[in-house]
Amino acid sequence: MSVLTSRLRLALPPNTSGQDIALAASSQDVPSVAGRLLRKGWFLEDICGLDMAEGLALLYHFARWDRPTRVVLRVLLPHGGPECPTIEHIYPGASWLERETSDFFGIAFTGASNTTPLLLAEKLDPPPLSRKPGHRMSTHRLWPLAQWVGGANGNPLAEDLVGDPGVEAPAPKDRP
Amino acid sequence: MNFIPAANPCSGLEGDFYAQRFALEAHEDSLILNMGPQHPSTHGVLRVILEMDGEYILRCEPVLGYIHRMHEAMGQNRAYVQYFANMGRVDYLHALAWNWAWAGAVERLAGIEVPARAQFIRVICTELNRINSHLLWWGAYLLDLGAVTPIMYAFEDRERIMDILQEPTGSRLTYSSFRFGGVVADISSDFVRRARALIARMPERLAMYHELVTGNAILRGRLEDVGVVDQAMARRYGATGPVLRGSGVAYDVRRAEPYGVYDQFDFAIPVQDAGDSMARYQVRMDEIETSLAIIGQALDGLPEGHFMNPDAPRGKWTPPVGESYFAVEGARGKIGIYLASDGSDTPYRVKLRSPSLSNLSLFPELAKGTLLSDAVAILGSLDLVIPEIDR
Amino acid sequence: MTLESIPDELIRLAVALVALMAFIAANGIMLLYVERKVAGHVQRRPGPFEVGPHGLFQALADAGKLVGKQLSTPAGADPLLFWIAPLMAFMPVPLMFIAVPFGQNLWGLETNLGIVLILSFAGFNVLALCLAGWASNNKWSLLGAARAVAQAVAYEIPLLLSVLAVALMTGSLDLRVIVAHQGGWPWQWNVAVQPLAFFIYFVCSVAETNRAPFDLPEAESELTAGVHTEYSGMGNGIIFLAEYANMLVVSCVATVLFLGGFNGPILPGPWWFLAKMYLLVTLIIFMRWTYPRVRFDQLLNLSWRWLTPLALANLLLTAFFAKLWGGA
Amino acid sequence: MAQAHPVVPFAHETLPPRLDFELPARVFDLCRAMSLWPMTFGLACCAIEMMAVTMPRFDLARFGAEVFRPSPRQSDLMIVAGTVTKKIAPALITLYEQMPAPKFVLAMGNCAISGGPFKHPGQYAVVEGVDRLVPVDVYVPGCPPRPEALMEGIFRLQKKIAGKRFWPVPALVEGT
Repeated sequence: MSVLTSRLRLALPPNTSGQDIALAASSQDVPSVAGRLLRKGWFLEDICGLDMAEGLALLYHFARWDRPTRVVLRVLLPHGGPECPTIEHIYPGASWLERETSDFFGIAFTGASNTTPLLLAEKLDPPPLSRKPGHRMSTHRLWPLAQWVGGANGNPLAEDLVGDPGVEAPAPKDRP
Repeated sequence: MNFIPAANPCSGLEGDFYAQRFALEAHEDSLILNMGPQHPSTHGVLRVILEMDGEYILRCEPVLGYIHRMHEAMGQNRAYVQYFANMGRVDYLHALAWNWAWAGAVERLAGIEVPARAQFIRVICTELNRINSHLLWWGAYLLDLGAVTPIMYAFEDRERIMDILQEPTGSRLTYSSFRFGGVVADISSDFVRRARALIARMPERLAMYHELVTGNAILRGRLEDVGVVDQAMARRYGATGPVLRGSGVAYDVRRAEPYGVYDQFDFAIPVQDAGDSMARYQVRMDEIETSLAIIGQALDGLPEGHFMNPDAPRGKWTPPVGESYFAVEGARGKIGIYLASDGSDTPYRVKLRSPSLSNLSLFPELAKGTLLSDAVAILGSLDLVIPEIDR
Repeated sequence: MTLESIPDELIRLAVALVALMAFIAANGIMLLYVERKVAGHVQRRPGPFEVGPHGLFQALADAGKLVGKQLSTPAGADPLLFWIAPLMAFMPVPLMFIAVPFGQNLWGLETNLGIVLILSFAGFNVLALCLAGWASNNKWSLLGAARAVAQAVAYEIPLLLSVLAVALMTGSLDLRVIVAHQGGWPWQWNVAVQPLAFFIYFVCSVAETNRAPFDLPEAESELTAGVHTEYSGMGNGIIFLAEYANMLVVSCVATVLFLGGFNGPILPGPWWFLAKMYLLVTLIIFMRWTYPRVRFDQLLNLSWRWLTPLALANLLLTAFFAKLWGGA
Repeated sequence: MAQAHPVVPFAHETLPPRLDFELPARVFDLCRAMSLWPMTFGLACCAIEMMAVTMPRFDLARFGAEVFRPSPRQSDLMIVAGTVTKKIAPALITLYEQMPAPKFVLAMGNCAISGGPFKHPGQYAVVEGVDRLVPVDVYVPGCPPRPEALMEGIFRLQKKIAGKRFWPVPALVEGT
């Protein structure tokens, strides 16, 4: 798990964004980060796709019941054949959010039990929310403060998130 | 005009694409039933495919998207202020909460100040709208349970509230009356008088509702211990709003993450511990009282001043580059809007977090093993607005 | 062959049947209006109002429209059974009425087994619903039919037991004898002696006629329209008519068995009979617009766990006291 | 309709009536006009106003049109109350086909008339007007139309069926 922690990068978005902390992870770490957040009592608010110049960004927003904080987990996927492991075995509510993102951005969620279109009648090509290559924004513009700090850097929330190694996330259940 | 992927003729299974996929996993001798998209108790065009063993539900799968109206796609090609019109139509029952979420997201991004009077007007109107939404839910839920009359009573009060809300919003249902930095119109003394009259009248009405309906033995038999949501389940599915509060978690965005001027009011968050449909029923009924209390305090403390920030942007306008997330408490739960701006006059990305979607995702697990009638009771108790789910 | 050679009984029967058909049809139309009007007033609105004075012609317009609608047989349905079902729901109804004494000497058929006749013909209703549900080739209809059968079986037993209590007390199955056994004033009615039997009978009869809160076979919010989902035009109209007619029958029987039939002071008998009958009908209509629907298992539990044992106990007590005092 | 709609899946073949008597036909038309049973088919926002019209303040029951039937087989009038998406379109056509003749369609609200606010270049989900799917008898504009407007729409339909308007025309009140 400490390996995972070293792979995670943290950023502190500005106060105006409504997000307290941003975690950047590679797509294969998403289930383990999500599993850790669930054990720490976070719930998944939504999954938001974002078509950026560098790739398709996935934003997982997590919030808590007991205090007003919001964590965003940012994953950047390549434009060609975007794939991300599913977290529906951790947060079953994520299943629909993933299917919806898959509808809108054409992201494939590997290991998902159901990959039929959720909101659309059929898969559209190009996906409806993807942008034309010339109209995409750079991640450096949207997240200029993304001077990634590797560790917690004294931030109590970050300490809480990355400090405790926790237990490895449960493996996806075998499906019939 | 065949929009649905054609059924595979070789599979020998009935129905369209979704039903066939569902039927592949069906048990022998079970009945595959399509509830919806046109069904009286799916409140619009939700479709649920059920696998039934007699009256018992073995498995079910909601099929969404029958009223997908491209709100997020439209977010990318509307001017910022134009998007208020969409906000009135995402959740038409609590449109003002969505208005507020959108206004809040943009105000947070661009750092627009909202005058105190405007904040109070927002609170009053949103809470009136919330009462309206809960009243409609109450009536429609009982309609699902076979009691036809309560909805008529609920609409009597709804019409009164709509009359009051028409003045500051100019609309009966699909309000889009908030603007960045304020609201479109001030409220008059007449509005205040009528709102006070409503507050004075509603407790009496609520007492009547409870007397007529809540204590009814048949109703209690239908709702108690039906569709129990525990806290771990609520967390895994991201349930919010009355569904979560019915499971004993006092999580209300108005208190947990105060926005606007909600931190100035003294109100109780209704919580029930049972987690069943009756608990959710009770929470919503109690929330009407909470909203009345908030409106009363807001009317008492209504400050003088502008109803609109004079420096607020109007028309086509470009906010700074950046992102913001704004959450408000809607009648159905936590509404969240994620906004990313690239500095042009249209948003780069708008993501709408719909509480109904998360709450409905509980349904397949809740409905498993229940009777068909229970499934209707559970579906109703989640208080769904289908266009909000499909967006 | 002269007119005199036809037996009087047969003429009486034919006249009675024709009159009863007219009575039922008129009542069906009127009850449709009354139901919507009662619903309106329960719900604080006028109800049908503009079509004719106070909306009096509303039900006529509905009937005219239903007659003029296209009749469609769904694909895959059994056309014969599909169209026999509504007729089977309606046809037994006039036969049930012929044994009912509406007044002194006002009945269609003299029989000393009147109550048996009514109850046996009442069984046709459930058969009709079952056929309708099965023949429609619609899953919702099928579920409705299954509910109808289970419900009818469950509620027929306490209903029969409660009727039997009255029959034991009176010592006759002849409706006229049962009426004659009672007096004109409420304390002389059977309901005063057998309140429990009356209560059980009334609950069961509401369930037997599939009226709310026991309207599970057509539970609108669950099964769309249940057994008659696929019926259009007059097919639906006849099922409606049969429902109202059944409501009338159970109210008639309740009046005869428990409310003194046509006995009453001052006014002539038939008026009293109709007044009592319509009172019960209005009560049933009122219940529909007041209560939520019960769940299916609760419905069956109510019958098997409560009504049937209670009815049995009531019957035993009645038998005991009847033996003690030598019966009627 | 100014716009030409190329796709009309219902080419109605109208056969001459086998028996045609003036008086019974008029009586039947009158009955039909006075007993329009709508189908419970709410799609979106307009459905709430469709409900409101049967409620105590407006009470459509006064005109005999409050009997909302859940089954298309028993309904005479389909009030298309809300946005028709491409996904619901096949179901809508099926429902229309299941209604027994004579049947009427009322397009309630701008979405059902033309796609309303959701009609924009590049839209991928909405059918731009229900009259592309089924023949429409009366259009009631508004977003959503007020209940009074829906009632007026039903009166117009009654006029269309029976050839005569039965109820007084409301006077326009100045300054409101």
